[in-house]
Amino acid sequence: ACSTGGTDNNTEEQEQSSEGEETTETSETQGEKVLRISATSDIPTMDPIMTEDNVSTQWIDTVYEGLYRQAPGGEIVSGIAKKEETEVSEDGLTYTFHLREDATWANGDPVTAQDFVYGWQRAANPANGSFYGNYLMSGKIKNAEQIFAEELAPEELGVSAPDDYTFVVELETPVPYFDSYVINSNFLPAHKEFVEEQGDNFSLTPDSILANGPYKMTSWKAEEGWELVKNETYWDAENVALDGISVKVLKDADTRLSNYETGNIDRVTLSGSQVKDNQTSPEFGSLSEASTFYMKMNQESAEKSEYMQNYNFRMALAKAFDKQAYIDVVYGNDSIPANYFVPAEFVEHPETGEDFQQGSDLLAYDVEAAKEYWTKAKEELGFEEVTLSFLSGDTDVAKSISEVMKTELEKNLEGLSIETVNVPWAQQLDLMREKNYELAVSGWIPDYKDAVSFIDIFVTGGENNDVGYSNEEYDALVKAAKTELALQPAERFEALQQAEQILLEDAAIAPILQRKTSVLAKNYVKGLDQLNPFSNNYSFKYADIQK
Amino acid sequence: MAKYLIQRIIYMIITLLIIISATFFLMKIMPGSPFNNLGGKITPEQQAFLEEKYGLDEPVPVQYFNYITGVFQGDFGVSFQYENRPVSQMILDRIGPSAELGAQALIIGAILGIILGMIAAIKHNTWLDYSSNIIAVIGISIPSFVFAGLLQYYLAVKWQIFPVSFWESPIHTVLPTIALMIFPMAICARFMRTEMLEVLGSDYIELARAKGVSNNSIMFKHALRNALIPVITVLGPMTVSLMTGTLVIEQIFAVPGIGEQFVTSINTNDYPVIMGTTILFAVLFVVVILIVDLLYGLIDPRIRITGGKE
Amino acid sequence: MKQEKILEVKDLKQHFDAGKKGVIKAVDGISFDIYRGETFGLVGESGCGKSTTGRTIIRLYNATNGEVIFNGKDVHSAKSKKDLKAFNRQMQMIFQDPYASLNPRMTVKDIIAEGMDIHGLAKNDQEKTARVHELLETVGLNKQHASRYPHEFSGGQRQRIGIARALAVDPEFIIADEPISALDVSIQAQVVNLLKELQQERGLTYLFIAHDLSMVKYISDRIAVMYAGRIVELAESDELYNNPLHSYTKSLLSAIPVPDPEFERNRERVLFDHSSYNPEGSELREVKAGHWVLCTEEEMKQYQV
Amino acid sequence: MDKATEKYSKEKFQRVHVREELSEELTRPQLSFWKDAWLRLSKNKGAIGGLIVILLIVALALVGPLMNDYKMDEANYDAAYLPPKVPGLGWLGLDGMQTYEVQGTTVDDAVQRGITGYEIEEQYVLNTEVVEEPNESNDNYYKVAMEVDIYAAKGLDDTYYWFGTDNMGRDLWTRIWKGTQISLLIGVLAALIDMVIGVLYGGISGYYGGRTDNIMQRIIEVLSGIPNLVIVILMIMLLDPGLTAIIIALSITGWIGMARIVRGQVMKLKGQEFVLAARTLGANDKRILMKHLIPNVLSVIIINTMFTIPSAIFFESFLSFIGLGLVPPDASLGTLIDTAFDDYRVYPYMLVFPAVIISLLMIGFNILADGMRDALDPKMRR
Amino acid sequence: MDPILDVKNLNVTFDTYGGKVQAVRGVNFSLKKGETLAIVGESGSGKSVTTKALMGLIKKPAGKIPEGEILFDGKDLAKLDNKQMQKIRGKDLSMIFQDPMTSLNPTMKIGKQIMEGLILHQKLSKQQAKERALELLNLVGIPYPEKRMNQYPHQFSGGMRQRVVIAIALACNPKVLIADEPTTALDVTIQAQIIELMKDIQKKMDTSIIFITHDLGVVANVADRVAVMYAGKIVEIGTVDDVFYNPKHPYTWGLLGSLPTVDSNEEKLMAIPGTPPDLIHPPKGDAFAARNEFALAIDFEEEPPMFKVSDTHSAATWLLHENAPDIEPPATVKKRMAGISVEGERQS
Ligand SMILES: Nc1ncnc2c1ncn2[C@@H]1O[C@H](COP(=O)(O)OP(=O)(O)OP(=O)(O)O)[C@@H](O)[C@H]1O
Ligand SMILES: Nc1ncnc2c1ncn2[C@@H]1O[C@H](COP(=O)(O)OP(=O)(O)OP(=O)(O)O)[C@@H](O)[C@H]1O
Ligand SMILES: [Mg+2]
Ligand SMILES: [Mg+2]
Repeated sequence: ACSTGGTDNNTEEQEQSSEGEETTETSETQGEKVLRISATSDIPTMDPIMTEDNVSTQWIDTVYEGLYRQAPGGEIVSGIAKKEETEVSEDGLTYTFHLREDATWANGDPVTAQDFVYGWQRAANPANGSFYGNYLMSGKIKNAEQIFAEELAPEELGVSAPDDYTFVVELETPVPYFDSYVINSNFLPAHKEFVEEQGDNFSLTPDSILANGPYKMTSWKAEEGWELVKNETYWDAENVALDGISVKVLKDADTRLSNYETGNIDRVTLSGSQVKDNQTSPEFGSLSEASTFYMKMNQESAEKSEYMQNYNFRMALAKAFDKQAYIDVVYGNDSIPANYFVPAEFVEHPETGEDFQQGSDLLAYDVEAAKEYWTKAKEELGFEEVTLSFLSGDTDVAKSISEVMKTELEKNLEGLSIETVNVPWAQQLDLMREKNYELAVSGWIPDYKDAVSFIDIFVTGGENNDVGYSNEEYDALVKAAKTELALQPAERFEALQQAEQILLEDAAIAPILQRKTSVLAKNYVKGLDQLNPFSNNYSFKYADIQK
Repeated sequence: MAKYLIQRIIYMIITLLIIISATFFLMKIMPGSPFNNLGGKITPEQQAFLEEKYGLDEPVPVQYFNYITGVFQGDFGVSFQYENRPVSQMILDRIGPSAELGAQALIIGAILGIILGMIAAIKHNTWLDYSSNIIAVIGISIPSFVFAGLLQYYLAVKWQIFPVSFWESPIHTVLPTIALMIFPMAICARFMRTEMLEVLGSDYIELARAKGVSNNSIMFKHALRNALIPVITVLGPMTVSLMTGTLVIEQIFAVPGIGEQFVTSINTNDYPVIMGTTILFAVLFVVVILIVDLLYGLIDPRIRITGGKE
Repeated sequence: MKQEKILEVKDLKQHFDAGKKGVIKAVDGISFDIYRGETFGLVGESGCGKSTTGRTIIRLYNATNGEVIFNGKDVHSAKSKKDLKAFNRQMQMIFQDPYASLNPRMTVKDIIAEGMDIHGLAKNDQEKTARVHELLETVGLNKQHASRYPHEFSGGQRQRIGIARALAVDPEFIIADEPISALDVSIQAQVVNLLKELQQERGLTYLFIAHDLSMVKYISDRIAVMYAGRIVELAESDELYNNPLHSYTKSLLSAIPVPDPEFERNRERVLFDHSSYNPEGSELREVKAGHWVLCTEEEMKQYQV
Repeated sequence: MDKATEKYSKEKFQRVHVREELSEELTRPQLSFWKDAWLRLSKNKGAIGGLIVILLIVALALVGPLMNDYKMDEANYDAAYLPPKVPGLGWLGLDGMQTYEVQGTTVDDAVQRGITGYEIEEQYVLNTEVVEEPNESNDNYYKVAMEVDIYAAKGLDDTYYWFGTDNMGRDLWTRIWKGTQISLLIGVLAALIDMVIGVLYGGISGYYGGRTDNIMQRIIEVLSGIPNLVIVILMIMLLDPGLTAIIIALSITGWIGMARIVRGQVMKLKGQEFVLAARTLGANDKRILMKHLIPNVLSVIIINTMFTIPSAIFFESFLSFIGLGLVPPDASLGTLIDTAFDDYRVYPYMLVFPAVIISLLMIGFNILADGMRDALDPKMRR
Repeated sequence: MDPILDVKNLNVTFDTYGGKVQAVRGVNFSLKKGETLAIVGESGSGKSVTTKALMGLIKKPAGKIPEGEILFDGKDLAKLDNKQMQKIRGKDLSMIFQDPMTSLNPTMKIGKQIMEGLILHQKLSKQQAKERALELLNLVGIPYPEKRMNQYPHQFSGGMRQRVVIAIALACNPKVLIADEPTTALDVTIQAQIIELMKDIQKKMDTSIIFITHDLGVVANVADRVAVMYAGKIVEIGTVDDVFYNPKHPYTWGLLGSLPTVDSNEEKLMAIPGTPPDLIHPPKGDAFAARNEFALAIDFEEEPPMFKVSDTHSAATWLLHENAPDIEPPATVKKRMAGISVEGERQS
């Protein structure tokens, strides 16, 4: 899951999905190490190829293991495949993975390369309707695009198993971030016999899930919660510290906190207003995310495109609101005001190890400058007053976003009135996709660990480019990064940095912040003090309880 | 009687058909695609794929026909949101806690409300009347989320008398029941008070007094049953809304009930679930109305089940 | 009789559909004539169909069957609005319950003037007010009362307001449906006197419905006795009183309490066996001149003996 | 007895003529229905109390926002989360002092955490008090309540926010009274629409009866069979969100109760003799409905409306809870309570004021309505 | 014979929005064993309130008995509290209300409503109470009592309901039966039946009856003595013959005169003009003065005391004072006074 639309419904759920709690009965009586956490919603699906959301991704990662997995903080480590033995062809188009031989499914069967072939083919089979499979594979894995277009059979997918423990992937184009790319649930192996035996019931109940990862699901009550226990047949079971994880679905933020306070759960994610109350607690923690939020100024809106296409107009808007105030009101925590797009501490220069994000104050909050731009824009466009609509969701967070933005922009830009439009999430997505809005706030969470996951959005005509931004130079840089520079990491990296610079100079978007997640955790909870930058938020394999 | 029942049931079915149709077509004109929760990454082909999968590619009348025939066979389709879960199963799974909670709250609330209302009526225009009235009004004036939140904070977090949330044992049901009970209690108290005052002023109560019947017998043997008749009218529809769950309370106390699911389905445009739940509500509604009418006949001998009251 | 018929009722039937209980034959084929200027009394026990008869005549209900010929025109076939309006002016009604028959939210003036408003009988407000005052005086009330509301009046006063309302459109024929039953004894006389006076002054014709036979006898020229939707006996009042023929009439007369202790000490009630009543084959036959009884051919002979 | 009467002189036993009009005179002063009802109402202490409360709140809602210089949407982030402070009312607790509860391994640690966490200088901490010693259930931390002169700490010594400020530093006094305005407006408008639709619908249905009534009742049945939430959400989706949508949503099914009541009353009334009298006079349906029936249902209508207003206000606050309410920065009492509820543990004042006002309003309206029912009830008249 | 019930200077007031209603203003009468006292008077004259006061059914706190005694069995009922009254009500004193349609509990079976008092006062077992109830239903002439016991009031006709109400009132063989307009809502024929029934039962049980009615015809039939009430006072009281054949109070004249006699066809009836006085502000002097065609000057100043006409007959009117002019009753009344023979012949 990687985009968060106008508001942050998605991301909100993502973090909160992984709060922990232990049920008193199991943990204390037997002295077992059971992590008790909460989730904000039920798991929509446990079928790896059907995941579209963070909750599913999180728990599928906990139950299954693919080629590689994420260690806390996002480091990619060996999974079923031994990472250090992976061979990449010269042209970067063929990957050969060597699988460990001691990995088994929970039923005792070994995990083989054929399982990967089957799993990947399953994801690519259009009859199975995997959205992410299509999104991730098309144009990258050989023949995937044609398979999705039903021009080729799924068996034609560019994956093969020369022997039981060798798995070969052929690509159409080099994918420099392939390591983090294969973390995705769609690239998990699948036990063909089991899957076929379960048929339509596959993954609907704990019994119809066959684990090969650190934990096994033992119970799953719709909308109530689920329980996992350590998978003793997991190849690396000795390094799994917890005996189990118990998750309760708690949709109300106060109820989550109350459960934490009464000791029913061990860890809780805080909502904005709860941060204020708990920031002084010794149990308080703040985790950085690799997600940025920004205001979109739709340059192809039906009525106001003329205004939005004006550079000064956009600059004025981008610099006219107090980012710190926004954070204080909306999140109440120490999220970082951002003048950039690609998050800090997300990717490093392949050679120098320098962070991608060098910072920029081009679009920093500056009322005086904003006013100047505004005056220029007024002259150029010849208006005195203008009304812009501001699209947002209907949740509390979304409402406070529109409230702050309206207040700030109206206060600092004379003659501007903001008309807030608060609609349900689904409708909001529709409106944005149809570019039927003027202003909105969006966030982006990457799909894999590479700056292109961000930069790619705003290429001309890009699928997710819903602000109507277009810049040839920018397009060229992104194209280069994807093609000719694919095998030159340093140059590619710098090209992307350059592209971001252009984006900011053009004020294509108005960055707001890089978000943090605030949590309360009992001090005995270990291994959950970092968020993964993409895919599953937490790697429960490495979590521990040390009382 | 039988004829009356048959006629009523026919009416019920017509009403239901209209409700089902209305909901069905309303869903069709709802803005926002149900498949949009995916973060905007859905392509037209995928959209088409999904539409085919859920039978949305057919002309609306065909969809309508399929849906109606499905409904009569107990098939409400599958959820858009939760992969492959049949709506009927989802509803069945979650109606239990809602019904249990609703029934508890309704019974306790109604009994307390009736008692409160009776006290108010007996002590008409005294401080007891005023205070029971104010309790009732406060009961309806404090938003239930505030009330539930305060209950949870003080009784569960601060004083730790009751569990914070979840639906596991009888003790877990205490707080949500209290929170949910307030509204029916308040309504019953208010209705009961008015009705009781009316009944107490009637001739037959005067006659009972003239017989030398004690105040208590007058209250419970003579007045209560008569005053109860109108109260049942309000309790009927309230039963439906209580049994079908209130999202606020279910959410705050983490009760895995139907009301909470309904809101989730609305937020995610999960039309099959919305429709299934709506139909469930509607069925419950007409059935409860029928039961209320039959109950009338039981409580009020003047209303023969053949007749119906003006 | 030489007098002119103002109203002819011919085989009038009024059946109500009472759902599951089937059809209530509230009025089941009655015929009578009323002559201009007379008072025609209609008595009978509660529920026998007296009010229904009155209301059907004035077209509050559409008759199930039969004709009501008023001033030579069939009331129930009149279709045009104009005809109906004209009819509404000529025939009026006074009601039983002095509390229910006046709209509590209207002033006395508005109540009385309503007919004038509907029929446009007053050119302006002044004229209307004057006319209302005049009517109030006619019924023994005064100007000050015009601006008051009904609840401020006693039953007798209210009933007089009701009469004034009926008079406002200058009717020829008034149906008085138990106009005194709900009044105090001491006040009944006020209303009866007023009705009599008005009849003399204006030549009104009354259909006077009541169950109190003594008052009916006092006010009526002819009386019809109703039982179960039918007229069982019809005669001039003295004749009916002194020479009742039908056993129901006898029973009714014998049950009426008379304000005379001596008489009451000696009263003998005649019982009427309701189960024996069977109108099948019976019709209203003239036993004597002007004295009609519901009977079969045979019974008639007995009566005539 | 005879002796006692002897003292009366003969003249007193003259016959006097009693004028007839005199006996018809009405001794009681003229009272219209409404005057009479008002008299009754005014004798009902509770109802008058309710009325006064409502009037007071209405008055404050109108003038309250003008009583200081703050605007309802004027943000001042430096003044966020200030507790109420009224000059001269410090003894009432409206002294601008904020109490924070902080935890730490030692008392000093706790205070230090508070000072850094809330970004205050130490000198403004007036008082600290240990409220909980370390124990099992609180993970062995001290819990310390520290009282802070937050106005001074933020350098706002001479500033007064009577009801405090919210998370954006907006004056709550102004916002709450503005919100009250909007809530009242919602209540009144909803009640009005409700009254119009409900009264007409019920009136027509009850008056014509028969088939018309049957069909109209079925429609009501269907409408009330569809969950309110579905209808409301649909409306909000079809219309632009905000006040209009809320009001329309409120009126979609809100009038059903009114329609039912009016129908019942009209059915009862239409057989009354005064209606028959009007018909014999030749009055048409419209006249009967408008002049005879509806005026007589008026008291029931008013009473029902009195109950509709608070329930509309209440319903709006429910809508804001499920996220369908007003668009910020507009606020109603409901949205204010909703936002305040997120913070009530640290900033209870944000919740208390709107909650008290909404409760007072509800109690006021309900008690007044009860009083009106007594005052307008024809049964209580005779 | 000693009176079984003695009412002395009874006053009843009600606090209302408009002020204090003086519903009963000093009523005195006594009731002997086995006799029937009829109370007549126009609506609002205080008949019902008087009897309710006897039953202890004046609703507090609005209603009060500021003055007066109700002596029954050596006790002053006006001083008893509700608990003590409960023991007397239904047992020694019982009451029949005007409207049979509304005075039975619609949701309780007839049998139960009759048995309730029996179980309460006579401590009968359920079975005994049931037998007694059947007996009572038989007594009041309800056919198939077994079946009827288990029915609800709505399944009874008006006359039958009134019989049930009577059965309830008679259940415990009360010493005094108060009947507040028991037949007003009924048809003449049924009314006659009910009256006959009551007289019958009175004969069997030697009950004393207070019978309230507007209907002078009924009074003539049932009463041994008659009290005429006006504006909260008894203005004339005497045997039935006293009041009908020798009325002394102008209000009684008015009442009698307003009824048509059999040969009064041509004349105007004698109406009492005007409306009854407002009991919140009762007029000074004689309350009837304003409507009295024979009013004397003193009537507007001074309340008349009770003048004794005979041992059994007294009336409260200044016309009986020795200084009063000799005023003849109006012609219609005189005719009625003399008209016994005329009426008697009528039906032959
Ligand atoms: N609108 C109606 N619908 C159904 N039944 C009716 C209707 N009006 C009258 N009835 C029935 O018709 C019968 C005759 O009624 P009606 O009112 O004419 O009697 P009545 O002689 O006037 O009696 P009362 O003396 O009580 O006024 C009764 O059984 C009554 O229940
Ligand atoms: N509960 C009450 N509150 C106030 N006033 C009352 C109450 N009960 C009776 N009254 C008044 O007392 C007066 C006497 O009433 P009462 O019922 O005794 O009259 P009544 O003679 O029985 O008349 P009716 O023949 O109509 O029954 C009336 O003016 C009445 O308004
Ligand atoms: Mg009638
Ligand atoms: Mg009475």
